[in-house]
Amino acid sequence: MADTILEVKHLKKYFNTPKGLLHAVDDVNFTLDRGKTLGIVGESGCGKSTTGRSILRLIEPTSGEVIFNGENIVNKNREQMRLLRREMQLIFQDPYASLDPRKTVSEIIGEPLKLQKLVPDKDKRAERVHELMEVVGLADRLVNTYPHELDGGRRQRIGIARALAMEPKLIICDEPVSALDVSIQAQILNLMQDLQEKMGLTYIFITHDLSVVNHFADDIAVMYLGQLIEKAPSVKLFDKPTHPYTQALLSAIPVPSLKKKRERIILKGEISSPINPKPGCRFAVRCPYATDRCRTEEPKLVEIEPSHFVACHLTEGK
Amino acid sequence: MGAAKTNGAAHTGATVKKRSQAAEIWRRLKKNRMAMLGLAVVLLLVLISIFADFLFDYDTIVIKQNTQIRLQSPSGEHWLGTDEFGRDILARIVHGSRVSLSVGVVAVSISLMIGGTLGAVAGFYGGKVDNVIMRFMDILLAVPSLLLSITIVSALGPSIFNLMLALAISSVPGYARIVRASVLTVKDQEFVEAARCIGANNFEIIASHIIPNCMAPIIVQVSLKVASAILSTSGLSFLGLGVKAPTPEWGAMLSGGRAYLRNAPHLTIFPGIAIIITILSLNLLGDGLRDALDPKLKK
Amino acid sequence: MAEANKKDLILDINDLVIHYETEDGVVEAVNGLDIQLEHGKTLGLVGETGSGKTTTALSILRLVPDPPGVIKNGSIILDGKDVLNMPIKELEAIRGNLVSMIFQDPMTSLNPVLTVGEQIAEVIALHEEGGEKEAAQKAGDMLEVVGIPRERYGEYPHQFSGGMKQRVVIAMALACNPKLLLADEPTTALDVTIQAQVLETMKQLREKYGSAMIMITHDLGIIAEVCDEVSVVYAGQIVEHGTLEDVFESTLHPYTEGLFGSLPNIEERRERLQPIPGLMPDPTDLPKGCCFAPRCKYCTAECEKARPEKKWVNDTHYVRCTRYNEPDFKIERSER
Amino acid sequence: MSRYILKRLVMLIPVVIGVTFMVYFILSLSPGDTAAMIAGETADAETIEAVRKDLGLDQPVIVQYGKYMLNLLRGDMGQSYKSKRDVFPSIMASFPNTAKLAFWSILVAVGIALPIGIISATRQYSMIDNVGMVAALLGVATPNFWLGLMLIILFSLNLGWLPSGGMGGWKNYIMPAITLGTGDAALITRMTRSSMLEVIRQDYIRTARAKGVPEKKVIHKHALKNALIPVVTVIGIQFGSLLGGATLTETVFAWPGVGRIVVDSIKSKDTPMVLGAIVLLTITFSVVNLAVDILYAFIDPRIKAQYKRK
Repeated sequence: MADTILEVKHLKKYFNTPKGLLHAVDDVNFTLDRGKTLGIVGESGCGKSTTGRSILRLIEPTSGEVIFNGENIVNKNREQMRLLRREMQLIFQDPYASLDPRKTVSEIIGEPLKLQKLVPDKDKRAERVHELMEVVGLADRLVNTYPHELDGGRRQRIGIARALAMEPKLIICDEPVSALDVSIQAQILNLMQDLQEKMGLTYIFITHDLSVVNHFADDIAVMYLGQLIEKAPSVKLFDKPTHPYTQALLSAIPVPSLKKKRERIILKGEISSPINPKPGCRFAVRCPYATDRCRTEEPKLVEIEPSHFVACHLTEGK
Repeated sequence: MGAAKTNGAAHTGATVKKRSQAAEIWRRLKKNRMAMLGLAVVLLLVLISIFADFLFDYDTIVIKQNTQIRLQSPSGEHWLGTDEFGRDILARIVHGSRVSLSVGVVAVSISLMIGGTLGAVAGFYGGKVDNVIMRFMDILLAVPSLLLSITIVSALGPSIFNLMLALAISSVPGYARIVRASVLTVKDQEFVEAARCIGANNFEIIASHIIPNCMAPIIVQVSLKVASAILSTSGLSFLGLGVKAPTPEWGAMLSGGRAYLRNAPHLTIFPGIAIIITILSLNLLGDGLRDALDPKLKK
Repeated sequence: MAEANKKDLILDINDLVIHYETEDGVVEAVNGLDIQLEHGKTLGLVGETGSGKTTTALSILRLVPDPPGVIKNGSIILDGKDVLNMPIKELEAIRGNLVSMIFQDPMTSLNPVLTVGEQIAEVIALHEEGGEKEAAQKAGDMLEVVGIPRERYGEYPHQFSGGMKQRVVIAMALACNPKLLLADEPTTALDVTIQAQVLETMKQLREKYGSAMIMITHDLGIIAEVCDEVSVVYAGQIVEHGTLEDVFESTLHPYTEGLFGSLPNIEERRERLQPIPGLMPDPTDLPKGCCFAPRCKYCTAECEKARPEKKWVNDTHYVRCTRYNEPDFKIERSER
Repeated sequence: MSRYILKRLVMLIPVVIGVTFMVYFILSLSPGDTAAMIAGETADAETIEAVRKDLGLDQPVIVQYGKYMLNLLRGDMGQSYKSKRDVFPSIMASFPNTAKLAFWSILVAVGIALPIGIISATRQYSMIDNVGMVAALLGVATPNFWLGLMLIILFSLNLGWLPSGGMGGWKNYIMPAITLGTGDAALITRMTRSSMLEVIRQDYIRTARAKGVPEKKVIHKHALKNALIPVVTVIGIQFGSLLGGATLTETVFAWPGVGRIVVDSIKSKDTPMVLGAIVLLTITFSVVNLAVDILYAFIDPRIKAQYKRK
């Protein structure tokens, strides 16, 4: 039996909006093994970020269970949550907005140590900040700079150092490289990979960029309008995408190569938002293969072969 | 381009020195000549009001009546002339700066404290708390602010303290709105979520992230609001609702001079110029601060 | 096509130099950039943030914000006309007509208080004969061409999604049948499936209208899909230029190779990426020699002395790299 | 849209209740004996008591307030302590004077401010911009009652061209309207300029230029409408506070408006008059603000859409 670090059961998050009830995350289930990386992929508004934040309880989930190290954390009180924060951290998408512009690099990286009273001694804290900066590849001389004096790549390194400060077990990465230029993107991805190997971290990697997640993740979960529609080991998902949306998503990625041209599937229509969703498959309106059944009955996530889950009526029978 | 430019400092040499935001703002403010002029005049006014007693003795010059030299035009002896009771106008203007500046500063401090707290609470907690506070502010805002001040002063009786209180109360809703708005923008920033994620509680978040980041727009407002409080003070005194005679106050001096507009217009002209210079310099400083604090204007 | 017959060129830019003169120093945004583009062809300009791609495109319309932007040197010949020395009236006559531009962010590039129909009709009324009515009629046609029902003519931009807005912008850009289309990261702000739709629409329309295009992007995948030629831009200069085959199959410049190495490959899961070390140079303080030298693993003392010249390796392919003066020089290339 | 307007009008009710309560409470704090003042200096204690009872001043404040509100619901604002006349018609008699002055003042203000603000923004750092901005700064810094006095010194006392106060022919309007108008003009100029500068930096202005729209049209068609949105608010607020009593200027020019009624009544402790005036001014002020919000919707389709949804 594998060593499970996180299990998410029936996670739901609904928001009240002027237009109706927004089903941002609608019954999401998955498990994640220690030391592995799960990629959550989807387009804007699919609920991937909300899922990540609900797991960390930065957003209170409407219902469902988040079982971390065997304990359901949804009912933990404030003080217990504060301690749990040491175990699970978040790396943000926007390295500009996620760092307080009025704090120096050392203040930002040292803040968790100070708040959680892990290293109350000032000199020791400075030492630890120094270590962390070295780990993420920030030059020591930048210790007193402010974020606005640094470029995006370095800022993202600060964010990573802050997340690592308390030596967490699980890190949720919300589009950590999508705001960066390609050459810097690669530097950060390599860094994150090294850290995982060194520290035995478990990642949830949230992204819209399938090529990044393929490079990085062991398993990939694809989300569409608040629901998980396909989940499989990366290799399998790329070799044999099964859900029509996954197929379209994969085929839509422009490939930087002249030899390997793939057939494009161009989807009709727009991504809507899951406000008061009607019964039936949420992808049915855009799906080229949709049947009457798809429009009326919601497909369930089923295991079509070992560890490959799909929520689609068309594949159910196979 | 912007990002690449700013990291120039970080590229080179040894440990980058800690250059606080305040120092950066001061550096930009220094480049703005008009703002520096405003700052210089404001500082000068502050010095004058502190050392007013060394310049003109209060009992023997400022309030002592001498009807033999009443309504004299400006001369070598009385640079700005004398008023209807033979008092030196320059001396009264110098001492009047005390009233204006202290009323301005105290009124703004009181309303900033009350309005700022209400606005911060409303903005941070939102929901019902926000609703109750802001509806109450709407009621205060529905009365034109000068009318409200007039009502309060007249009810409490004219005195410097009541004047301060009246001005403070009538500008509370303005501060509540400004502070609430800036708290709301800061609150939704990702770095606040990041702080929550490392286990910070509400108090820690407000103290170490929200307040420092709200300061900039508030500082600008304060410099501009001190100016408008001074203007309102003179307006209320002009209506006879400010300080009591014989305390020198610019608006009251103006009002006193009204009867002598034809023959001794200097009674009215000079206090007015004093008001203009004060307001102008505070506004120049406020504008300069706003530009220095606004990263968008930086090319 | 190095010195091809200039009559065939829709766009001929030579030795363009653009600086932004700011209080904090002179930003050298574009430093001696050349573009020669034939009618109906598509050129990809690829490079990272701050490499001067957008500034170059804006200069073709003479829209570089001034101050602080100053065009210091060079010439821009658009369809035989000298853009930089043109009277403003003539310039206004060709903008949106002979040449038009699609901007990166569809959210902000439409006027929020005018209906989308009005905004398309405006460009038609400005440049074509016929009255308001005819312009409105044609604007409706254009909406349908980009896949938006005509009924939405009277709606405001805030009623459209990002992808739809970008379609409106495309309709506006193509309304007067321009000979040259400048597309500045037209799909960067869009979701993948919407990006695919928009790229497809652009492709079809370009085939229909036969416009030449400059596609500005940081995404080599998009280049591979839509372009005939590629110019790789680094620090305001083209470091490598050629046909798609030249640049993708026989990459010469270490920076171009670095870009490819930085990309996660969708077909093969590799263990590690090969990023380019270091950062873009500070554009207010560019190195005296090759701008890429500080990040380049092939850098020699020679590289730091002077900016490298163009070196043509065949009729269509050139590189700016000092090391190619050595006859046997080759870079390591990864498999792709 | 009409539902929204109705909703806003209904929302006025609690505001009016709140305002009257607040003002009633503040005025009840005043030192001195109202009854004694009304009864006159020579009145004996018994007469004063009788007056007190007659006016209901012997009851707790909250009861007095309740009675006042009940009467207000019937449209009765009580009688002036001083003139003994009904409050509502007395105030309504001078309201048109305030309104006329407010109208001409805002016209002066907008007439000066918009052109200067727009030119300043489009030719930033030019001669016109510099002069305009210095003038605007001076305008903001000048107390309008002082400016009024200076105009009187110059045009009435020295040149004798214009009457120094009171209402009469069109000549009487000139100085008060300029006094009030220039102060507001300064504010609106600054607002117009900064709003315009902000809009000119926007991406859609660049789009318009890239379409080949001539520069003049870029400013007038694309930039102005967007830039005016915040300016309209400022104009509305200024107009509202002009209607809310240009107390100081009315005093300077002996203008028989509502602002002066407030000042005079406060000095004579004529509570029903003060209350009545403030209630009416508050309603006017709020209605003007509502009108501004609606005007907004006509300029900005995004806001119109929000109203429709509500």
